Amino acid sequence: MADILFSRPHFIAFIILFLLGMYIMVVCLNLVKKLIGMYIMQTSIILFFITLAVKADSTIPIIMPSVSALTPEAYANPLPHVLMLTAIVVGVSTLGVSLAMVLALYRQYNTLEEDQILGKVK
Amino acid sequence: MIRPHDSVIVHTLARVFTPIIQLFALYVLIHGHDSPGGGFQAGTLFAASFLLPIIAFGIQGSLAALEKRAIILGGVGILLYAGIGLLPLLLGGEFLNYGKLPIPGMETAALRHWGILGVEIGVTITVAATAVSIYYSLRERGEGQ
Amino acid sequence: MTLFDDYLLLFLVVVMALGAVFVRDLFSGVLTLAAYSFFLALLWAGLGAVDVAFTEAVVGAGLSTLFFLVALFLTSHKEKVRKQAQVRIVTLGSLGILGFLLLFGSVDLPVVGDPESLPSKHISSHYLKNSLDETNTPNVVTAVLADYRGFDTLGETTVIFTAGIACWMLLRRRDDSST
Amino acid sequence: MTSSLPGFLFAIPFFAAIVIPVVGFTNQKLCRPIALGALLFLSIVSVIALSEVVSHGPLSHEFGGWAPPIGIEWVIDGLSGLLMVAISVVSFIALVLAGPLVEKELSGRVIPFYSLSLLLITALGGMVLAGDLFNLFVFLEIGSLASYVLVGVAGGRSLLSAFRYLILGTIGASLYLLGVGYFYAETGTLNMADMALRLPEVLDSRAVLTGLIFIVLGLAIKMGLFPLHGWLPDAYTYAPNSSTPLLASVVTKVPLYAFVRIAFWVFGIDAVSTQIPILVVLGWIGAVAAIVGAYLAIWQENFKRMLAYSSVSSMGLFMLGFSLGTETGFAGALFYVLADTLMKAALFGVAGAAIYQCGASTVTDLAQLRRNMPWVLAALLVSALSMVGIPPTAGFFGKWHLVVGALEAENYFAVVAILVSSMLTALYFFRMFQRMWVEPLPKPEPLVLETPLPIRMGLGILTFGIVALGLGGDLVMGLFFESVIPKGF
Repeated sequence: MADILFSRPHFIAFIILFLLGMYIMVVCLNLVKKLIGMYIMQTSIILFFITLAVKADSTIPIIMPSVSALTPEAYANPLPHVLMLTAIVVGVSTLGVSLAMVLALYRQYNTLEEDQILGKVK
Repeated sequence: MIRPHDSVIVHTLARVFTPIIQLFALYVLIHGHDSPGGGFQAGTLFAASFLLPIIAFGIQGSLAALEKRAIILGGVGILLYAGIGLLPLLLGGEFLNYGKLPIPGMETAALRHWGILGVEIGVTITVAATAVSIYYSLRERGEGQ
Repeated sequence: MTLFDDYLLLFLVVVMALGAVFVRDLFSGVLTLAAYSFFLALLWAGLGAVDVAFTEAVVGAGLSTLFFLVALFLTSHKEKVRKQAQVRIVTLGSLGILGFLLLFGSVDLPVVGDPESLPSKHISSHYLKNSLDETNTPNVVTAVLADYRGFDTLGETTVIFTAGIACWMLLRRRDDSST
Repeated sequence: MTSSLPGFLFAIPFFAAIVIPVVGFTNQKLCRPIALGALLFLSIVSVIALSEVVSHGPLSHEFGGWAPPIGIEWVIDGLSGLLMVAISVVSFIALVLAGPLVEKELSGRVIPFYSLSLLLITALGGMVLAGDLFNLFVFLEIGSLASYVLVGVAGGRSLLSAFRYLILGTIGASLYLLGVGYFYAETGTLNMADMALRLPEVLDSRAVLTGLIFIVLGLAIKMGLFPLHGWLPDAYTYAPNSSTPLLASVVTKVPLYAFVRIAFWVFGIDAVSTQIPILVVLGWIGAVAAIVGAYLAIWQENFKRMLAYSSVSSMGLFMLGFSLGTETGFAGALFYVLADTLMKAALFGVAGAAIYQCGASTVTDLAQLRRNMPWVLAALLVSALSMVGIPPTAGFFGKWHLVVGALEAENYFAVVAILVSSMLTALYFFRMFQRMWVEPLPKPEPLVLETPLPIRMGLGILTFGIVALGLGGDLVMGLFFESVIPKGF
């Protein structure tokens, strides 16, 4: 198992980033820090998908009309790219909404720490 | 608290860069068919070209008028996209089937080509307007504090 | 793109992520996050995903960072220093199980870069073979994005619009324009 | 024409949602008519679609004119048609009911409220009809963003619970997306029907197992299944009363539907009950959730919080029913989903009306209802009896079939779990009634008027629906066995 993993550096990086992001999201009490964790977690999933699209010795998926005999093996898989474009945009939208919530919370409680907000609520 | 910056360098650069960014955004939009890029990237670049003067000079003049209309513009962009999609549906085809757009004298592939450009324009408008609108929302009321 | 470049970029990406998380000052954290995004964009350009790289550079490193910075400008950028963050065993345990699952499932995944793997062959080869004829669009990513899976993109545009409305609802003054 | 019905089911609420902010700026009064009109129209079209499906079989709409594995398709079959009808009708009533509450609670934010509600309904419809796993994710995100904000818009405590909902919900969505990635890596497709053909070959792959676990975990967070329900009680308690009827009735049911669709259609009953026995695990979790949720509800003083825990308990019952592995169990769970949609809309509507009219938020305060609000009281009574499972209400019929299904499966533990959770439910509702009638009214009595007409109408229709669904239960069950339940039990 170990040698399979070491032949996949992307996957190890993905696992590290994913778990790191999720850990920060759950454990950190600072709201903005949580969002930094969220960003890292979302981008790690993009890393996972993009490595699915890689083909050895391939080029970018733009086909010039001059190409006569087209071999799909020569181009990277475009589908995961498309899916991840969507995921990036979804990520930034979620980020925008969550920052709006953070700002609204800050206006009311004047702090970014979750435990202090909880203390002020009660 | 966000205040307009009073440095001459910042002001000049903002003035110079705004049209360049817009030109580049237009290029990215139109060349989305042949090169990397497309609606989302172009929309974000357009948003950047609006946000740069807003950050450098503050919200005043024509930019203030944009403030509340931005989200409407976002709706207009998405209506353009969905309208292009709805037209074939009403004509008995499928939603978003650009091949059935009612433009005479064009073969399906060409219709799809232009359909893609149309929806990319819609995406650009929505992304640019919504990004500006989110920026306005985020800094709203913060200035009064 | 050699494997060495990949290793280097992946290492930098992980370091930047760790830096963004463990820096105390939130401004530094957000700026490190922007650097993280740029390295990701480089990584993706290297892996052949130029469109994703472009989007990551403008949306991830640009727009997200801008939103973060605006939010920090209007709030505070100091994270409260705690002696020891309270970490519960349950959290660590479930993260450990999750990590184990990821490793466990990865063994059967297709090898990276294998042109014969199923995701590379089944439907994606149809896009690569036919998009130029069917849509007159050389950039296959654009063709798939706006035509073959155009409905996803409409949904995605709607996500942004939803976010715009959502921020408006949460933050704007209540007097909107009730003209 | 009929094959374009799914396209219209998308277009109607979607265009209304976009048009509302555009038009609303010139005339704010137009928002509500546009929203209600669109939803009424949507309900009619979805009923037509359901009858079309029942008589002529499933409909598929290929977006962009591309055949399924290449493009995206939306499929209406018995189950999705039925859910679509439930979503559109209940959300129409929920918005009718919300009218006066919105005016009071969210004045000045009427435009975004209606726009977001319609975007939420569009997204729920999209999740129900999508025949493509990634398309489902996109709509999951639209719906989630809309519901986070509908929870958090009241400010204060609700914002914090919305933020936590957002954090957990994003983890759930990311896990779902990751699971889709694993499936894609193993099958090379995203279309559900295509994947169902290709999955049997790779069913013993560990990547598929992992992907399935991630998808189930992600959806379980979204539906508030017991150990992962952390966001739900706070979100439902503090959300503004205008949006809780909509949120509580349909939003958690749709991820549940997505799970059912993936487990029973993409994988197939055989695969999830024997080869990857995930249904067994979920059955146990469901049983525990049903009992623990009801137990926690007993101790709640706040009425909305009590209902929120009762939602946790109901979710356990659904999960238990779907995982029984018998036709009757599946049908009973589905029937109970429909009944619960109506009951939760009615109960949260009552909670909203009580707070709107006399500020009664705790169980004890509800005593004020018995003074001047007979309509609201009647709605509360009927839906509470239905929650407990007293005939002839819909709740009784659903629970009855759940028990019969469990007996058929010879799963006596499940029978005990259903009965215990029903008894606990009876305990907290009867305790509530006892409080309501025993507690003396505050004196001098505050002047309390009957609620505005839209609230009464909405509650009336919901109450009527609960009783009618119970009385016509056999008809609905016949429909289930004919064209809704998956083949192969």
